Amino acid sequence: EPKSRFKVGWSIYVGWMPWGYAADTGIVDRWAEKYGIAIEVTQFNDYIESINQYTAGAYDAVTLTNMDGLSIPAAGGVDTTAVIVGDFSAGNDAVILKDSTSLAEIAGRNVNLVEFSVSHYLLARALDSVGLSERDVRVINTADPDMAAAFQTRDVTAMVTWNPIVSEIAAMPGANLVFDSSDIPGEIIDLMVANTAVLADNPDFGKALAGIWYETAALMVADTPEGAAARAAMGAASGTDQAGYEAQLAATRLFADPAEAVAFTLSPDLGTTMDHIRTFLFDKGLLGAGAPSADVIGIELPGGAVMGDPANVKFRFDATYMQLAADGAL
Amino acid sequence: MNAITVENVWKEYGDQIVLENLNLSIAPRAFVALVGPSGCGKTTFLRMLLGQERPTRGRILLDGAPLPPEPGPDRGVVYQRYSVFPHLTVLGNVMIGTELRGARLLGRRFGAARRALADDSRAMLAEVGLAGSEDKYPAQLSGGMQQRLALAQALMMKPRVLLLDEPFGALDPGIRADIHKLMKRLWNEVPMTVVMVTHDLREAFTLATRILAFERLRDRPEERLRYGATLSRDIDVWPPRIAGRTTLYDADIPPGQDDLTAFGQVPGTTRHTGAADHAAHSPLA
Amino acid sequence: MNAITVENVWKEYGDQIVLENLNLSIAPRAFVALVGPSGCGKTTFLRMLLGQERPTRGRILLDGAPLPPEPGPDRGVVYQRYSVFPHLTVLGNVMIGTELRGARLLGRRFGAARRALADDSRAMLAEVGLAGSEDKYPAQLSGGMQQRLALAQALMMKPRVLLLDEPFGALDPGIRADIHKLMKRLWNEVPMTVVMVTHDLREAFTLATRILAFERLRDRPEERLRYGATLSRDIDVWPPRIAGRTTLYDADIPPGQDDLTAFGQVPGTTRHTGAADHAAHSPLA
Amino acid sequence: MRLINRHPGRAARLFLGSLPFLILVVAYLVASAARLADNPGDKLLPALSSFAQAIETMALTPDRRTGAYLLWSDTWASLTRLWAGLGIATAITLVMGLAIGVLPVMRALLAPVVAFASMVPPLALLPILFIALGLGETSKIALIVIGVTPFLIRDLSLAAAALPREMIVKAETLSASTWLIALRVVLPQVMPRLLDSLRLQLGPAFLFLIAAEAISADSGLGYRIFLVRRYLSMDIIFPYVAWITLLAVAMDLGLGGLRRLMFPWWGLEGRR
Amino acid sequence: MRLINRHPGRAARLFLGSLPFLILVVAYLVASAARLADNPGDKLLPALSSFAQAIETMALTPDRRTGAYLLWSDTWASLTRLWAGLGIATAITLVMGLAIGVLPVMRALLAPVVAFASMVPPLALLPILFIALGLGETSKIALIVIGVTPFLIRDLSLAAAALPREMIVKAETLSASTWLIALRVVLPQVMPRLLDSLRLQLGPAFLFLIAAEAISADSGLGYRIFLVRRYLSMDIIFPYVAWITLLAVAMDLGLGGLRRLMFPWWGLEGRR
Ligand SMILES: Nc1ncnc2c1ncn2[C@@H]1O[C@H](COP(=O)(O)OP(=O)(O)OP(=O)(O)O)[C@@H](O)[C@H]1O
Ligand SMILES: Nc1ncnc2c1ncn2[C@@H]1O[C@H](COP(=O)(O)OP(=O)(O)OP(=O)(O)O)[C@@H](O)[C@H]1O
Ligand SMILES: [Mg+2]
Ligand SMILES: [Mg+2]
Repeated sequence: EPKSRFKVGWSIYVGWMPWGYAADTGIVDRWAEKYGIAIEVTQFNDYIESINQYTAGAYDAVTLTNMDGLSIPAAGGVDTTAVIVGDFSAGNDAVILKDSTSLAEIAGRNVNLVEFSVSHYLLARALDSVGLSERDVRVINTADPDMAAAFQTRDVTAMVTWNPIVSEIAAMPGANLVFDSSDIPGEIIDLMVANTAVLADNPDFGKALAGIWYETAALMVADTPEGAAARAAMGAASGTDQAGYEAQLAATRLFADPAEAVAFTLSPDLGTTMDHIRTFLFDKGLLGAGAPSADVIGIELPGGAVMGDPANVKFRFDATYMQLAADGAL
Repeated sequence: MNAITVENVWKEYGDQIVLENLNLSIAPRAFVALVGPSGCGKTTFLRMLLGQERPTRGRILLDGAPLPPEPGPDRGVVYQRYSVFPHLTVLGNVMIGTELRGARLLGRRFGAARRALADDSRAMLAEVGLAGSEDKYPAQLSGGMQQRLALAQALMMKPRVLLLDEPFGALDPGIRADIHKLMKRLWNEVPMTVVMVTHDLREAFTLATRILAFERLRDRPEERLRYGATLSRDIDVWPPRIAGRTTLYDADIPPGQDDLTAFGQVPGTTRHTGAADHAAHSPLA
Repeated sequence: MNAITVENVWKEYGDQIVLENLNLSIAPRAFVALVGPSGCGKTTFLRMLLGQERPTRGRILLDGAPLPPEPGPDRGVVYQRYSVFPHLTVLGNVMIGTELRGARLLGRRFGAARRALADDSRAMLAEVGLAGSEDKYPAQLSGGMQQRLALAQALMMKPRVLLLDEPFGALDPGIRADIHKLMKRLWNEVPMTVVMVTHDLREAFTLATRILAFERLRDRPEERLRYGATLSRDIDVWPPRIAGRTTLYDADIPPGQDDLTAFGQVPGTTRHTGAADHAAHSPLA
Repeated sequence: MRLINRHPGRAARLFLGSLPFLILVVAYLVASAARLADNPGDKLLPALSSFAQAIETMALTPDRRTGAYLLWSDTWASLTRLWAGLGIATAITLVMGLAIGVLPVMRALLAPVVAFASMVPPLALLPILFIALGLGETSKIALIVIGVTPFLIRDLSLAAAALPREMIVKAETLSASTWLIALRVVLPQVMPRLLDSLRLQLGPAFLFLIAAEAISADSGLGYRIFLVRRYLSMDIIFPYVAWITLLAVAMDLGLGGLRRLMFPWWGLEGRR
Repeated sequence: MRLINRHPGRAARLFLGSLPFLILVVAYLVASAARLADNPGDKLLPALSSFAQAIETMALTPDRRTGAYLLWSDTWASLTRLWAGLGIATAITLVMGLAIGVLPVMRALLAPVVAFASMVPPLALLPILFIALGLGETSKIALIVIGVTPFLIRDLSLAAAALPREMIVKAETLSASTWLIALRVVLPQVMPRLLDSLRLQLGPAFLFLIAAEAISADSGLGYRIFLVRRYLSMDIIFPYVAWITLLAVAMDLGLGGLRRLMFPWWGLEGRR
């Protein structure tokens, strides 16, 4: 049903910092006002909790990755639409080995990572690339805030994680990045998703989100004092400084230009990526306990093509709002 | 009013029979001294009169009606120990009864009412020889002082039935004589029935109108569990003492003195009613 | 051996002076009865003899040497309360002293040694009239039974100095007479000095060789803080009683009886040494 | 009759005791039904049938990956950690708590640092713990020990110091040495209190266990809860939480029974 | 003289009490120097100078983003949550703990569910809490309340039930109603114990506060620690942890002083 108050959750991660900045500096309010709605933005420190709250219906939109969007809200029955494709990881996620520079030597080791996260997916892709499978390693679930410390213990010899932890660990003696997300470009995508039903009833909400994002993104990539100030603020908000934040941005392929985002979303590669991901998730049993095949959940790609069960479409990519931004029609 | 009747009362703790087949009745305004060997069940009997414990068998009547199953302001008590509140000062301990009775909401008095009560309480404390210790806490008192405080606390309430468990055991003869006088005066003035456990027969004869002795008739160690104590003697003090009336008899309390060598003959002689005399007792008033 | 000398001892609690300028000496193997009004500082004095409290001023000597600053097995004690261990049975409470003394590592005896000790302990319990209650816990005993247990516990250790704080206060005359006999026997057999607080002068004269009276010479309420009690009388019992020797005098302890009316004349008369007689006392043995 | 003297009978107690639980269950069912009516796919408050199915999967079906019955292998992994942690904590407490409670010198030396330690949020210092002890079982057990020991020590030493001074003096006159006082007078009298405070620490112990398992593990009740938390699988989380609570309540009752069995004198003294 | 009777003097106590802290500091400095010698970029055990700098940044320099002095704004945010939580917990405890301790009927009704609640690991049920209460201050305060109240209640009701039966009977003979017994006999005698158990719960209260702030917050001590944890910024974490500990210790001492001031009779009775 149409409504006028919306709740958006975001969590602290390099590609999502603009949401916090936009909320702090009034960009959010400005766009909300323009469409006659109110948007409440909540910062989460805990990524999973933000998704849980969205899945449980407490939030209308949330930031997450394409894989988590499929495995958590979509597999949980919440029809979810990707409104904005913000960026993809180009080095922010990495496989790190201690005292070894060859990925193949990961065989037989314990690998510390957040189980069933994009790190797990990255590991699967990495193992694939050297002809190994997950059976050749032992996965130890490890909480992300403790990764940096964990890496310093003797027990840990292989780890998969994301930024800013990756750069912290990379600076430690003996750490070698042997595989990272730039080796599988475009597969780990950071999104702003919204509940499909809410979005369908309230297109203004989608427009406002797009407006907020592209105004902020333009500001942050600008090579101006304002841009620098914005990056410094986002750095501070994520617990580091401007330099630290810019280093993380460097490993991120940010779509500040809506046209690029539209192009990326419309490209057939997205279908291939989503197929990889749903196969991985199905292998891990994450598409539901009784799922007969990777096809149980339908994924609607831009243009209406559906991958999987068309009667059970729960995850959708929709370029409409990015297109509006690209057209300057917001 | 205030008549207590005990009918066929037995009390057991687990396997042990403590009291066996008690039958007695206590007249209103009697002053009963309860004597008997240590461990025979005197405290247990008081606890039952108080309503804190229930007889295993039999029943206790107060003025013909079954004893209320819980303690109440009609029956006051001074325990062998644990008798005062550690968190109140001496003065507070004496005041609390009246405060609780008068202020049902907060249990406190304020302003003039409080000052009047404090004055009364100070007077009572002076009577039991605790003047000057009003602001101490019980833990700072000596054993005998705690005992007197407990007594003052109970006396302030002027209960219909007052149960005293060795209330003067830790007092020196001087103070004890003073308090005997106080007890007598109160017993004469206030319509109350007193049941007092004591080991001091002199004291029993000085104060009481009647003396009850409990005894375990079979007391070999191997019998102690299976046989309880029962009423073995029931003696009316002679000449009869009647509440509210001063008798010649009462004049001969020795003056508060501490001459170490003076021991007068015990006042009062006895009319023996026999060891097996469990028959109901003729009231005295 | 066992001589106690008290020199210029003062004791204050905060602002309150409790004991004032005590000077006295107690001969070895004396049996001293300490009397005095409630709250005058008798317990405080015992605590100082025990080493549990220190004098504010002055000093206490044991056999000429300063009193060890902590309690030890040479001095036994029976308190007015808190005297037994709640976590041990009656038998365990009596055994523990010997166990602690003999087994320095575990504080427990096993096997035959334990059985022998248990037999001794049972005998002691029987002497204080607690046969049959060996397996109860203190909380299941009556007041008088707890008191007797504490006494049995202390007597098992046969200390050189035994400090008793109103040890027979909660006992009936029958048991009390039995225990008096026991006390006398032990005092005669074991080389010990006894200091006993009591409010019962009869008892004092029955047992003691000497009677000390503490008194607050200025006792108006407003003076109570500023003036303490001091030694007001010091009386040797006559005929002199000498430890280890039975005298004709000792033969006249009344037999354990509970005839409610029998009160014999108190044995022993006194030789008054005067209220100000603080001079060192001639030893009796 | 005053309310304070009204003792409900056995049946009434049972009824009263289960009433709040019934209310909770009914409240859950109502809330769950409401949410499910709104969105049949709701995962926050699953229907009872989902629980049954999840329990069946976790407890009665061997895992596809490892072949183990997950609930049981998780329980076993967690309980061994928990018991090891509580055992070590108890041992340390007995030594340090008694020392602090009995010996003034040890009290001066250790009481401040123990009070301080009980205030340090242990989860914030995990990195140091990892570096010192590694990521294996040791550090999980250590976290439990670090989390509960300061409380146990403070509680025990408070209880020891609260024994009446007369009791200690009495033991001294019975020729006890400091060691024997600790062993035969203080220890047995504070043991019931130790068992009671161990009972109170069961909740926190499970909390630290779960936190430790959330950080790095490949089995355990806490591991499973945090793993499935990603998917808001409340159908698994609820049964696991209920199971943990049941385990803790069972241990609580067990320790309570142990106390009554071992220390029959406790509770005789005037307590109701 | 037995060790149990050796009471160190004031100066000795001060010295002994600070000894363990000194040892800890020295151990830290040695370990830190060793690690920094190995790897000058090591972040796990920073040198004292790094702490000084971090403290300077956090406490004395206004934040560029918000203009606030972070340490102080974090402290304020956390303390208000903590105090609100503890205040509510205390209020609930007074009512429920007294009711359970004094009234057999309430004990039958509530004791089982409270014992049960004290065993539920609250962190596992966070999603429900957040859905029910939102992500604002309410849910953070609620987590503290949920975390500490069951313990406070259990402790208080144990203390109330442990009062000698004679004391209650005595009050009844002094004409007290159930209400007045609770108000004037039980309450004042358990208050010191409540203050003591509140002191023991300061540590857990901070723990729950930090956990709540780690989920969703934009200021607070726990938030900051969580934020910089992924950078292994021990130079900030250590001072923050030390600061939290100091705050807790100060509150601990404050509550202890309050107890002595308000309840002078407590501790007179035979305690050492
Ligand atoms: N809670 C209890 N459990 C078991 N036995 C008990 C309990 N309370 C009292 N008894 C037993 O009941 C008997 C009577 O005890 P009670 O306290 O009534 O004696 P008493 O006559 O008051 O003795 P005293 O003069 O020594 O105070 C004693 O043998 C005692 O061991
Ligand atoms: N801890 C304390 N703090 C303050 N005053 C105390 C303390 N202990 C005892 N007193 C005071 O010291 C005085 C003597 O007490 P003590 O217990 O020695 O008396 P006592 O002679 O044994 O009396 P009783 O015969 O009643 O047992 C009393 O006035 C008492 O109030
Ligand atoms: Mg009795
Ligand atoms: Mg005394």
